[in-house]
Amino acid sequence: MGEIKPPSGEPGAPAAAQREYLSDDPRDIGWVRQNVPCQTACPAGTNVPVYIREIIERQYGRSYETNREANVLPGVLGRICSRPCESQCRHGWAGNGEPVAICHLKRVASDLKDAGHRITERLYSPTGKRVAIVGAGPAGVSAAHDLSLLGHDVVIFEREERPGGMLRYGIPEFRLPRGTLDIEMHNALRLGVQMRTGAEIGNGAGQIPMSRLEAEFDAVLLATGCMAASPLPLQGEWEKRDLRGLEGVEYGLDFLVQMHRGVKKTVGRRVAVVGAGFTALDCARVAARLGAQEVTIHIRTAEEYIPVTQEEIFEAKREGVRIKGLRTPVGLTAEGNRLTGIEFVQNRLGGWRNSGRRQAIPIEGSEFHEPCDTIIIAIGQQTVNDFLGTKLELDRWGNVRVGVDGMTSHKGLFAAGDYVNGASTVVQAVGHGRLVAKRIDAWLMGRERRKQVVRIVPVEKPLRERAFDFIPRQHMPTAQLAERMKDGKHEVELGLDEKLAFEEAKRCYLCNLRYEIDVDRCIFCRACIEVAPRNCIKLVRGVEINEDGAYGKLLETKEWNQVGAIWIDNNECIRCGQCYTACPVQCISISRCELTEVEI
Amino acid sequence: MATDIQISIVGSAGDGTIAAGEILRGALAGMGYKVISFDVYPPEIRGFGKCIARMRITTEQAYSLKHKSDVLVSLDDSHAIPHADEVRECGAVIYERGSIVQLPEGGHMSAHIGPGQLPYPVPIRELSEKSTGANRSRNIVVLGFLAGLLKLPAEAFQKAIAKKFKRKAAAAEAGEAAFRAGQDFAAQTFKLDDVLFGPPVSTVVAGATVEMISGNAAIVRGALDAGIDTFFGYPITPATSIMERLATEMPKRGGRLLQTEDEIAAISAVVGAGFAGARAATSTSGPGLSLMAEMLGMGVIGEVPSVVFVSQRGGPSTGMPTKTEQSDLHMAVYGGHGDAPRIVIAPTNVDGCYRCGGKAFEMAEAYQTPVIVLIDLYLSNRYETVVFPSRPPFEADTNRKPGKLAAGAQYKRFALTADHISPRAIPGEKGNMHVVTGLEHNELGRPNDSAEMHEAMSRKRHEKLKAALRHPDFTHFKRFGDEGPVDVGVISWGSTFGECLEAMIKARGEGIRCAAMKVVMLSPFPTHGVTAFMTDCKQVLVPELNYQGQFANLLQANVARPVTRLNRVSGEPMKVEDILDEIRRLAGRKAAQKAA
Amino acid sequence: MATAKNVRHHVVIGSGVAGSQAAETLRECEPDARVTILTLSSLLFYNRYDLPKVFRGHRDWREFLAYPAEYYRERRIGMRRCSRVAGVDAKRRAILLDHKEEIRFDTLLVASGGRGYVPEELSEFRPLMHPFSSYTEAMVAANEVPDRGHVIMLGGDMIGLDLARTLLDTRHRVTLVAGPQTFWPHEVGADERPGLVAALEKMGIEVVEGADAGGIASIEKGARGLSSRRVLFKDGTELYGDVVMPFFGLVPSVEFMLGSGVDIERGLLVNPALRTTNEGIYAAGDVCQIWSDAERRYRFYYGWKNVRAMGDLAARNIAGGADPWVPAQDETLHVTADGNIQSPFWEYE
Amino acid sequence: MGEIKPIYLEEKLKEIEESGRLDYRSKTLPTWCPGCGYFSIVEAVAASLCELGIPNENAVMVSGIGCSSRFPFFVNTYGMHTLHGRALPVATGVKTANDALTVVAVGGDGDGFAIGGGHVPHAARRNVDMTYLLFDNGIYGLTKGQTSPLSAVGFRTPTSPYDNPDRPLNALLMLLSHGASWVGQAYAGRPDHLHRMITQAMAHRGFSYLHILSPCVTFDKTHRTYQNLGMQVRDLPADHDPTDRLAAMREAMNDATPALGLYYREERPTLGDALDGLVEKAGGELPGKPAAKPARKAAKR
Repeated sequence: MGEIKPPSGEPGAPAAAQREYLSDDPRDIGWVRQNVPCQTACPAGTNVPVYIREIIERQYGRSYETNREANVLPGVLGRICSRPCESQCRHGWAGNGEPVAICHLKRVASDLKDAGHRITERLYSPTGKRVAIVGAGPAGVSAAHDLSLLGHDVVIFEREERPGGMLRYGIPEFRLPRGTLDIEMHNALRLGVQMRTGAEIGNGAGQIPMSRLEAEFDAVLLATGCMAASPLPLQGEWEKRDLRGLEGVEYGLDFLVQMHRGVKKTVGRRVAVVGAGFTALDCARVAARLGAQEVTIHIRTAEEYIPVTQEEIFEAKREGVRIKGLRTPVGLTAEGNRLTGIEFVQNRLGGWRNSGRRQAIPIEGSEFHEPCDTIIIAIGQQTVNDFLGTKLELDRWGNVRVGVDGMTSHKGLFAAGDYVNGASTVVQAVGHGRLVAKRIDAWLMGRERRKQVVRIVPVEKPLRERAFDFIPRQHMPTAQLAERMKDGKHEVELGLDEKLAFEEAKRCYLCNLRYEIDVDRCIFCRACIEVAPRNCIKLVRGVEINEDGAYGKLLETKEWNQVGAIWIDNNECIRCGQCYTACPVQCISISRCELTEVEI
Repeated sequence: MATDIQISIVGSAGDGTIAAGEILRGALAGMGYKVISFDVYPPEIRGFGKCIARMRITTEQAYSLKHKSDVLVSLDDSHAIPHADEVRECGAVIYERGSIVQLPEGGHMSAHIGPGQLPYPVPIRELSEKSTGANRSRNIVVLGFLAGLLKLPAEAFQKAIAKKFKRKAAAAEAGEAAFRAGQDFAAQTFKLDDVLFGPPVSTVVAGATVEMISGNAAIVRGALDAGIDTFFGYPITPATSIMERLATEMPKRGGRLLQTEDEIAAISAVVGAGFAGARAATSTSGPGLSLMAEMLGMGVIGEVPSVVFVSQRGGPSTGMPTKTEQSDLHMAVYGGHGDAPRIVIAPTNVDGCYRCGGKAFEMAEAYQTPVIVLIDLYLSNRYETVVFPSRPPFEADTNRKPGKLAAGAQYKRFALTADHISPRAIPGEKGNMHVVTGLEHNELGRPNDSAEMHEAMSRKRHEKLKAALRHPDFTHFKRFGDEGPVDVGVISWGSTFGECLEAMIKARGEGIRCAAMKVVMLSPFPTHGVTAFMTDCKQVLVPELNYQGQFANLLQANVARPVTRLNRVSGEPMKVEDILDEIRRLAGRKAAQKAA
Repeated sequence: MATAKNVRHHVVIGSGVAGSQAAETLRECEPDARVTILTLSSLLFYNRYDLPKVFRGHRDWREFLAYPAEYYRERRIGMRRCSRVAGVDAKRRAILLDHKEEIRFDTLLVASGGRGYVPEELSEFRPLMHPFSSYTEAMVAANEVPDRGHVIMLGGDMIGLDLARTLLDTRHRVTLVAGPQTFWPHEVGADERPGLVAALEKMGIEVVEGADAGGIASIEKGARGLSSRRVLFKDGTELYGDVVMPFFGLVPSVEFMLGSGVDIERGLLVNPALRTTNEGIYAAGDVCQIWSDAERRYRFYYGWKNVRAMGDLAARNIAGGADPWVPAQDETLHVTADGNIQSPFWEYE
Repeated sequence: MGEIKPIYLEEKLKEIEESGRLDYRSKTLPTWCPGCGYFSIVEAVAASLCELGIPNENAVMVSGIGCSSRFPFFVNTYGMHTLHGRALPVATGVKTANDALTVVAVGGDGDGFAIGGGHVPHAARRNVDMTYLLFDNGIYGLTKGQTSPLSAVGFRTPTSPYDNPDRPLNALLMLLSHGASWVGQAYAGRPDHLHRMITQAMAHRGFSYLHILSPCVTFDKTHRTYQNLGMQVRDLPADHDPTDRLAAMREAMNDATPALGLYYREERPTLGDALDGLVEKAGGELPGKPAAKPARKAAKR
């Protein structure tokens, strides 16, 4: 590593005339990790600044392909992603304003790409290895796609009639139109992946036993997700009672799945949703569409701590959904077989759980009752393991335990997505699917075939203007309330049009641009500091180095005889380019640094 | 409603503080207000020094700045914070809302605004960057905000901005945009303070013009109106702008200006040009005056009209180039070797700068001598609104007395006459050829070091100047305040007199019998008038900006009376409060003595 | 005076009734301590309950100030106006102001109050409404309403109804679009409501039941020649007025406390002694939810007397006390014998 | 496009710290305008002093008045900030009093060729063993931008509002004819070359004159900008013979495209040598002199 290489000819690689430098130095990898917070935060490792830059250049197709390199479902995730990137976005850091609408822009790439857009794939020669994947949800499909590109024969076994998993059966259409889902599923799988729907794995009649898969395939990947709704833990007389028989009780996930299988669902006048995730919110909004007069989400902690985006909460509230906090249901009230209300206990907030969620501690003697006609229980989902013929090691949450190589305790049997991680997000499933596909490939081939490096490409000039920093975050246009309620399927978010998208894309700081001062040529004149819009260029005497070999804090000084260098603090830098223009001796250079993979 | 508003803009060098002040006072004067302003700036061009543009806007011309400002604008909190308490109750403090660096507690202006003052946080930097793409126009943003907040018409500012950036189209455009950004922001800001502008009152008499002008500019205008022909100079703070303005104006009138290699060369050329009949001048500050001392002696002994404008700064040596001081009086009046009498006049306000700037040429020619016009940095850089008469009050050609001789008699350049002034011929005049030398000489100008001749010539050179004490249309000294006997008389000179006047008026308001006198002509000294005034005063107070009490020394050399000295060398103008305290003390001491 | 090093620094966020009272009490309890108030306002403390006066011709801000500047100087209460708190670090006991200045404290009292709530479905019409919670907003609204103008009041909490009394008194027309927040913070039972609404009508308020009209569909600018605002209901009916003023009760202003380590539900959660879940950090006024042993839940207490008493109690507890909160006023809404509404929330000095 | 390999900060800092050149900087941050070319000169002087191994206490910086004359405050050596134009006579005094000192006179073009112009020929012809660094920005910066004797014809300033009618003097030609024993030219925008030239000038025994072209970023936005200077400057021809004074003069004549490099160098007795010679001639005894500049001799080898 470390030599200047000719272009590799990979998709998205620079034009032939450009030079690039590939580095596996931990300081450079650390630089990208620290400096491109969106990409670091993305479980799939999406190269966000590059795809946004391509939107500015109005190369929507290319932007879509940049997305597809990390995630085969850009149109889907552009709508329903939980956006871990946005909470990390530099534009949202203290004093910088609001984060860039990364997710909405992803959707832009998908929405605005050419009608005859041609997708690009990097194909490896066939290996002759066969892989079976159980479950055509986001993790399974992502893994299938990557494995088939790597030259393996892949067969997916899916219980439902159509692929998509939670995407198709768990997420309402007003958030994810099925047309988009169908196209992207098809694109992901059409490179020779065999899709066997309606094929359930198990030991029952008409089911395919695990042992057969293990015998016929070189590797098996379990990606069945968490498709069992968690039961509501109640107390007293309700502790042991099976709620399923009670009229007015629904389990959120089942409620949604049944609806998407085509079962007609109804709710009462007053609907209480118990739970705090996307599913709870989806159920509440579906209930509002089904004609409920009062929809209330009851949460154990407080709005601040629930893992849903603010936009989603706001839209739900606009649709009339209310959220009430600090309460845990402890029992129900019923007249005969008919639900009439819920007994709650008042909570106080407790400590933090390892998952980063807040604990709620019930207060003794604070029980109270609220009447309702329907309760939708959406407090979580669990994995189902009973189809396994073999006994796999589980962790203490009941999820299957896997090693760093992605393999379960059973040789040749891998697992990915929610099935491993418990109920999480789609993007996590996609990211994990990819990761495990790589592990499976390494196991099948007996070695790692690709590794991560930093590609450094010189950039001629700053690509941004200071004026871009003052553009406010563009709001997602949404459908009128009346429209939304007409049929429950009308998509709420309408997508950014080209003009809004351009404005929004310009906001991106392009964090992958690395501004560097050539200390040998610097004359220490501070012209750059003078024009800097933030406290981003510093007089330094040293730099801390983190454990992983990446740079830590810059050690500043105001004493001239200590100033070893004038250095750009990339943590503060907003890539405005003012310093580059101001430097009288042109000692500031710009390069684009991005994580990429190369063949080993 | 009479207007009396003082605005201070405080920033760091490079923030455009002074430029903002210039535009603001230009705009206000353009609207018809009277302005007095004085800027403070550090010796470095950039770096981190403190700059203050401070101005008082009034309906009638004021002659000193107020103790408290009505509005404080901070372009740099680290410099402006110490000035927070100079804002009056219900006065406005305008400051940068955000910061790009982490601040310690108390590092932001908002921490220092008293409960009676009104805070106006403005995202100055952001507005500048938003409107112009760069942070350089922060000063103009602030002006826009001021205009919007105080409801001042934008046109006057736009005119002033255009004038400031003429020849720089891009800068003017950015200025416009930044101004608008500030103004728009003010429109969204709720105005709370009671800083109010009354309507301007026009006091212009027919034919006269009103201008807001600095002391240096007034000197230039006086020199131009008196018909200056040649100027030689060398840049030096704070006199440079005299030369700069003349450089623009003189060629327009056929005059010649040359930047010489140093002050020695400059005064030499002035003496040469004066010999050749031109109205010639130079401008400098203390260090330059020291260099010129020898050549000034040459001007005295050669009886060559020449004018030196001196703007004093903190000394000795390089001293404090951007701070004001009145410590070159000894040098101006006595400086140099030998008995070298010269005329020294020291105006006390900008209007006086105009008059002295012109009269100096008249006097130099009338009495054939170097004339020093002594001002200081405070007066040089102070802006006041001045009414200029329709016709310049200066004589074009004074008493050159050529060809006064009977035909056939030999021309005596240094003839001993009854009024001690000799007929002066200039090169080019037929038959009056003569030599001017730095050696002692006889009436013809030939070297002569006899005892009689040196005595006669010394007497001539001293006595002829006495006539200057009666020079027409010139205020040599002037008394203000109570007539007749007073308890305290304040006597002062130069720029400090404005503060003395205001203190005296305040003291009278407190019931103290009090008068003040300004002395403009320092050499020769108007002993008569000053003695008469001092006889009226039970106590005499002499405030001035030097350590030695140079004016008090001069006073006591001429009038044998004890005086109380009030000396300050802070580099800044004297505080009215300090003078007032001293007046009170002197008045009180007298009362206490009486009681005893 | 004690030296700067060893005195305690008490910081109060908010200069409303609670914050100002707390600062005064803190000064009394600890004559040597440093007391600093941080407030977003550019004015010294004024009584929000006095704001309806703007419709009686009182427009100068000086008339609204509760105390002159002298008061703060004499009591050595640091008054930092226009200071937005960006965040609080409970562990390090530091406050970061929006302009990046860091302030250390020994104790902190959060008394940031509440801001007017606007239901989410109406939030897109916010730019067309005239809120009335600060002097500035009051002035803007007062300048907008013409003589004998027509005010459309949405929600109708007790703050709004108080303003309505003044508006009617000054010969303006008031139409109330009633809803679940009418009479907030009083909790009014379905059986009491008709009587109370009738009392409103008797006062001269024209009452429209929002729910009967299917709720508000939109708020628009009036067409040319008509009043400047139009409220359109889902059933197609409409209302014209000069201003639309939202009075849907208050939501606590706690954004800056998110991530501070202090527990929040809707407001800051405090124990009966008004201490939050963190040592040294207290809350008082409309911003805090107090644990009620009697009701076994966290709840808000509103009203001028309550808020002032909370400020006082919090200050005394900060200074070493541990007294529990006792409400200072009752919470019942009455209709007097002559059919007028009487609310304890309208009683203030 | 330069090197695209990243710069690793801690390696660079280590290299700089180990070089020792930071020891030659004062604690105070220079107060020049951001972007000023003079920053480049401070860096180069510090690096040269370091490279030559001259102990801080053995160096004396002497300046007059002007932006550039603030220089002694920014290096960690002895210094004198004297009167306008008087740096050279003061420096001559310093050197005459103690030959062991490395004396560097610094100043601007106005300081050196206007008010102090009378001193230059004499310092040069006497071959005072010192280095004269002339910071030429063609303007009076400290008094806010008036013309200097090195300002171009047609340059507009507040004292030449109708264009500067005077032609600039040719400093290099002057120094060559005055008898300076080392004459060179550098440009602030080429810090590496500047550093090499300063090192050579300081190492020279005798009066070395280095003319440093630098822009004034605040008051000159039209003539001597980084952009213009960058385009004008060239290198001296590779075959230039620095012992040929006539050739040096020929190169100096071309002031439209100023050449950078060493114009002329000769070895001849210094003022100190001459004065010592007088003492010897008079039969006097030289006082116990400290060993003359051992470090510099080492550097020359």
